[in-house]
Amino acid sequence: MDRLKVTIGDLELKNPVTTASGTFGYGSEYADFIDLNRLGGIFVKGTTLEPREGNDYPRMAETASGMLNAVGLQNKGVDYFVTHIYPTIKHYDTHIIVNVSGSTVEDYVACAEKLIALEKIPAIELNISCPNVKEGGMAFGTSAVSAARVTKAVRKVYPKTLIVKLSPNVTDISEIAKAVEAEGADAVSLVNTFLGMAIDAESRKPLLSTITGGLSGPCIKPIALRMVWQVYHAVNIPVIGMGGISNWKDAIEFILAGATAVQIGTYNFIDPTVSVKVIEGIENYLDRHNLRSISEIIGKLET
Amino acid sequence: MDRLKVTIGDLELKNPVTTASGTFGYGSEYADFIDLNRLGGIFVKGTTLEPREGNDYPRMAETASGMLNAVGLQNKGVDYFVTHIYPTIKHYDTHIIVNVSGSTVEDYVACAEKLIALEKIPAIELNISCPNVKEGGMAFGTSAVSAARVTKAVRKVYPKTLIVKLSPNVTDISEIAKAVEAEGADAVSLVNTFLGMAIDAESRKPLLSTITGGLSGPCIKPIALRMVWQVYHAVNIPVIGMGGISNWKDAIEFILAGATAVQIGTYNFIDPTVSVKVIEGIENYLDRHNLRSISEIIGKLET
Amino acid sequence: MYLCRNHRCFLCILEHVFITTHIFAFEMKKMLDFIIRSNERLNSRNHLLKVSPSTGEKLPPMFPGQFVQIWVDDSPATFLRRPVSINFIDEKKNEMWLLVQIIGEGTKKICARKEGSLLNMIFPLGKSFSIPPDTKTKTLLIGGGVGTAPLLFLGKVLKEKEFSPEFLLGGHSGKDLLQLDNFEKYGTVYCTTEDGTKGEKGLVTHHSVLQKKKYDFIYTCGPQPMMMAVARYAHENGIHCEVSLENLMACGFGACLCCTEKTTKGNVCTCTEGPVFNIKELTWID
Amino acid sequence: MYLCRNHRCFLCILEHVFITTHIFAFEMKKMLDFIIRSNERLNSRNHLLKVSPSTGEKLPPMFPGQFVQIWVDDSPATFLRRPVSINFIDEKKNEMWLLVQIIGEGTKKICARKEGSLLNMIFPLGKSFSIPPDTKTKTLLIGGGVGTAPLLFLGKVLKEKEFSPEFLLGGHSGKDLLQLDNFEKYGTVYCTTEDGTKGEKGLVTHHSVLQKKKYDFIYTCGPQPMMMAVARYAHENGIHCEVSLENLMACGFGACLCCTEKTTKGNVCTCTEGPVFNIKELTWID
Ligand SMILES: Cc1cc2nc3c(=O)[nH]c(=O)nc-3n(C[C@H](O)[C@H](O)[C@H](O)COP(=O)(O)OP(=O)(O)OC[C@H]3O[C@@H](n4cnc5c(N)ncnc54)[C@H](O)[C@@H]3O)c2cc1C
Ligand SMILES: Cc1cc2nc3c(=O)[nH]c(=O)nc-3n(C[C@H](O)[C@H](O)[C@H](O)COP(=O)(O)OP(=O)(O)OC[C@H]3O[C@@H](n4cnc5c(N)ncnc54)[C@H](O)[C@@H]3O)c2cc1C
Ligand SMILES: Cc1cc2nc3c(=O)[nH]c(=O)nc-3n(C[C@H](O)[C@H](O)[C@H](O)COP(=O)(O)O)c2cc1C
Ligand SMILES: Cc1cc2nc3c(=O)[nH]c(=O)nc-3n(C[C@H](O)[C@H](O)[C@H](O)COP(=O)(O)O)c2cc1C
Ligand code: FES
Ligand code: FES
Repeated sequence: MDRLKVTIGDLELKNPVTTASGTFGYGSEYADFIDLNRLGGIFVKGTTLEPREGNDYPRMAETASGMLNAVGLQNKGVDYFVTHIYPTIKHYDTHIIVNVSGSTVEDYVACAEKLIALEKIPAIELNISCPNVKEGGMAFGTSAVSAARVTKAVRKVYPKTLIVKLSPNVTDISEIAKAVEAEGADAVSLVNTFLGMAIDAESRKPLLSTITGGLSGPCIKPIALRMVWQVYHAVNIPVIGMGGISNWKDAIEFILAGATAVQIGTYNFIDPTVSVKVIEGIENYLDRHNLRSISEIIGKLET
Repeated sequence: MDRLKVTIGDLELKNPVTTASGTFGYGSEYADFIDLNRLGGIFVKGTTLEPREGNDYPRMAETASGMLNAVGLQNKGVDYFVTHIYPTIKHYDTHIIVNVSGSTVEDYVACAEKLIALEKIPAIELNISCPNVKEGGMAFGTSAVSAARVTKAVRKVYPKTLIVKLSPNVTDISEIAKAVEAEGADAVSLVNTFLGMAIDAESRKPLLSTITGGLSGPCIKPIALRMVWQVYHAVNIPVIGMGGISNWKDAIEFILAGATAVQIGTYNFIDPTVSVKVIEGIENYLDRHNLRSISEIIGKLET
Repeated sequence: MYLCRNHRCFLCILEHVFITTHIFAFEMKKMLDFIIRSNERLNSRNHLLKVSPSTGEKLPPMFPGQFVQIWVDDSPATFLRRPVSINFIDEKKNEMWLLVQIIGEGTKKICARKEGSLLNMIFPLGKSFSIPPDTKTKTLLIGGGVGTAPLLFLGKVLKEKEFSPEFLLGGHSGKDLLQLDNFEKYGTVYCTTEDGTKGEKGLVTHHSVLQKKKYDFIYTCGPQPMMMAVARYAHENGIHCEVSLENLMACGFGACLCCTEKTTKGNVCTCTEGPVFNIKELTWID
Repeated sequence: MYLCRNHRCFLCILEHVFITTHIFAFEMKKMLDFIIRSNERLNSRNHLLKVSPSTGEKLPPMFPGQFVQIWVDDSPATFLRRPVSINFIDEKKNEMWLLVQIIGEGTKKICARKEGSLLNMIFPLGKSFSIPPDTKTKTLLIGGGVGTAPLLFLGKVLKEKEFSPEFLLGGHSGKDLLQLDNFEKYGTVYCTTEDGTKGEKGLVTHHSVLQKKKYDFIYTCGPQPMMMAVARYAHENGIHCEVSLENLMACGFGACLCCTEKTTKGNVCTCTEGPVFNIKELTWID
């Protein structure tokens, strides 16, 4: 099984298949469907310093091969996570990575600090790319300067593996990736959702309470794949790729484009067993292609 | 029929339904399927100063609810257009708008100048957003400065309606729209294709000869719609909306978001009669909603 | 005092019925292919599908108000699964019934499926209606349109548990009232139609039985305005009332947080905390 | 000198056959629903579909080498239409035959369609094989795998025009050789199989008939390496050779410029200038 092992910063994942923040709850939602311990890692729900009620209903609209969401980081806050949720999930034999969000740099820092002591949380993912909150969120991820600023501040206090999650809603994602790399990020993950919108022609109203929301699912895969490929060639830290992965082929494509690991998001809603199928598909691919290790093909797109 | 009439600069379209450049040839490709004279307008193929052979095969990859193309502006050049193609299409009872592309500002200007004299070409669309050419193209459309520069130069020589076609591969499309408005563009059209990529997992090779290509089709609609809505609120010139339109509902959504007219692109490949169906669907919508004119709902999203 | 809403809760089974907050012992959720045993067109917009696990395995315990998530894998226009209530469980035949109304592409495709074809479903999802502890409790099940779907199953269970449920079913016209024969097996059925073609003319909340009789428990499912009117009636008359919501869902099992409803406890997921809610938990009535 | 490739060209019809560049009088392209009259599984990967216009209208004139674009409207994985050659036209029954090999989602869905269901198609598309002016011209039709599809129709037309076409069909194994009975109606059939289970063992280009006989015209369709080998053989032996390409297509009617092939005239669209090309137009052989 070692041939699936990959390394992100100080973090060793037993395989490159993880699940994306906000689409996999705290893992337990999927425990009926799969053995969570088979996953390379679980990126849990977006967590903020203070509890958040999230946005008003409706928060979801189906689109062609995808969906828009406007959840808006509903969560009970980092303290609740530490005291109530962490104890119930810390026994998983997989890495749990907390996705951290905030409205100010101080929020990110304070939230990150509270997670340091949690033994079974080896890494955090800074979400500087949430399109569904009014302040902060995506605003940090759409400029190299502010992305660098929040990375720098968190890096100062957070000694474990620091992953920064990039927004695709930018002209040049490599530039942002380089900026967070320069400030000490151990890895970048991409992409978060694309800012999108849906309208009901009959009522002439937006379908989301927030008018715009985040687009995810297979529809975004071609753009996400391109961005992973660009970022892979721009930075020296590992890239975690995601955006529309729905089967092992997609995962291999991201890995060929340069992803050391992948996250599966929206497709878990359609097939809650998809993550395990992807792991099995990758194993099978290695067999068929006589590869000793997945690392042999990371970034090995033949151009 | 007047209730479908819309105005773009000096241009009066009999209805807001037009076809997108590069997806509708010179119109004649569709003459067997529909009465071209019913269209509000036809945006013909991307035209350049010099003939271009385009990119190598393969130029196309199917994606979830969309496709990537890497045609690369294959065309016989503006002179050939003027002497050979124009005479065969000038009798259409619809507006023909030429999509102009170039590698340098001078190219755009020279190409535009050659089109001024053509009586039945009342407008050009400056394509500053083609992701499939090495120099120029999208590079012009991803910075407000260069977008303004090319608009200004063409505006100086081109007296008829000047439409600038924006790239969606940017952080802030409103900023670009405002920049070209300031330089005298009569309208903006958006969006061009998104830069994307597709890989064949088995061969480990890109599916396009150019590695990356332009993503179009229903998959991009939610993002395109959001951009049209943003640009509508940022500028005072008309907005021509497109991106994934496949039926009348989509067209109404773009119009509610702020589009004065729409372009239908990729979906013509699937259903070559879609444009006429959209016109009929819009008429029917006006009837059902007791609207006297389409202009009553342009930008009238109820938020 | 009544049994907790998860009929499988071992604490309730041990009759610790006075414990109101306790760990529920849920049946595992599954993803499984079902085979369509029959697909009957009830009227122009509604189909009744009877399905059973293609593996032949026995259906797990399921409870009225719970739902399934159906994968519509033969349509380019449906990306997400479609939630549909469990209409009935036929234990003997090991069949689940689904009553589906054609609304858009997804339900159209589901209804077009032929006998013998497969339907991939995630189930059982959500919390069920609660069963009163005392079988003398007077229960009324009010349904509108396809909202009657979960009430048939609920009527059956109530009857089996020796309640005497009554039904009040509304529709636009007589032909919209579905499965009346089935409902009649479990209790008296009152009807209203807007055009007066069957039962009393008007809306369910105007039916005379609501003036004449006094109920202790009302369960309702149907269009939102109808449920709100029922909730108001129940509230005004101090009747325990449970409604089944149809919020838009992406996952159906608590992972996406898209299906939230504002409650007295804040935003909660309809798919895991509902779809059945006591109206007291909702913010419908101030 | 031979007839222009568009058999409907009025100039050719007027027998101005020496005019080589002139306006072709094309049959109109149409988008139409066809009804599947039958769907026969020929082997594990190939189906033969016989379809006719659901409107009952008469099929327009169509020519061998032309193709249709099929809308796969029941799959989330197929956005674009799928190009398929016209395998045969049965004028009497007003039926078109399509020989489809299961490759991916699109062809799988097409082959899964039941008798009586509809298939939306755009047709007829592309240019056909050319017919030599002299019926004494010795023609050989070389097909590999499902590439034999357009050759059956071509064989029929040649035979009707009083040629004596011969066929050389190759496959991996005997069961991959499709429609042999049909081919035999129109001329001698030679076979090769890689495993030797039928005809000569080996590849089509190694068949002994190519040594023994001399042909004037070779038409070929099949896997690219096979066609290239055939083209090389024809070129070396000075034989007129036409190949039918299967470039990836988005539209199929000249609008997208995605299906280009490099030719002596530069990049041209396979869907409008092909799919049939004279090998002299291609850049395959230097
Ligand atoms: C818990 C639950 C149980 C349900 N039980 C049943 C059942 O037993 N039988 C049944 O026929 N239906 C039931 N529904 C509703 C059913 O899920 C929807 O009708 C279906 O998802 C519509 O899908 P579609 O593709 O046909 O229509 P779409 O094309 O998705 O939608 C068509 C139109 O209907 C609107 N719409 C779709 N779904 C809903 C919804 N849930 N609420 C409000 N508007 C909506 C859309 O916004 C759109 O305007 C239930 C829903 C939920 C949440
Ligand atoms: C003019 C023309 C005529 C054709 N005639 C026939 C015919 O008569 N019968 C028949 O069975 N097929 C024919 N084909 C091929 C057929 O169109 C493809 O097999 C089909 O489009 C594959 O679709 P799919 O969804 O099943 O596979 P996909 O899922 O689209 O593809 C599966 C794999 O096959 C590859 N692939 C798909 N299409 C092609 C292609 N055209 N060339 C090379 N690789 C491809 C893809 O890249 C992918 O790797 C013809 C193609 C053309 C262009
Ligand atoms: C319902 C939903 C909620 C999400 N919440 C978060 C979140 O809290 N934090 C975050 O960084 N990303 C969040 N995302 C983004 C995903 O983690 C992922 O980046 C994105 O969906 C693209 O991957 P996919 O196409 O596989 O879903 C959310 C996505 C969805 C669909
Ligand atoms: C095959 C193809 C070729 C295109 N060529 C051009 C072009 O020459 N000039 C241009 O401005 N846009 C071109 N486009 C972009 C379209 O005009 C349109 O902006 C885009 O496809 C989005 O709309 P759609 O989703 O409706 O296709 C092309 C698109 C496709 C698919
Ligand atoms: S539908 Fe996903 S949480 Fe309820
Ligand atoms: S397939 Fe579109 S031009 Fe040939």
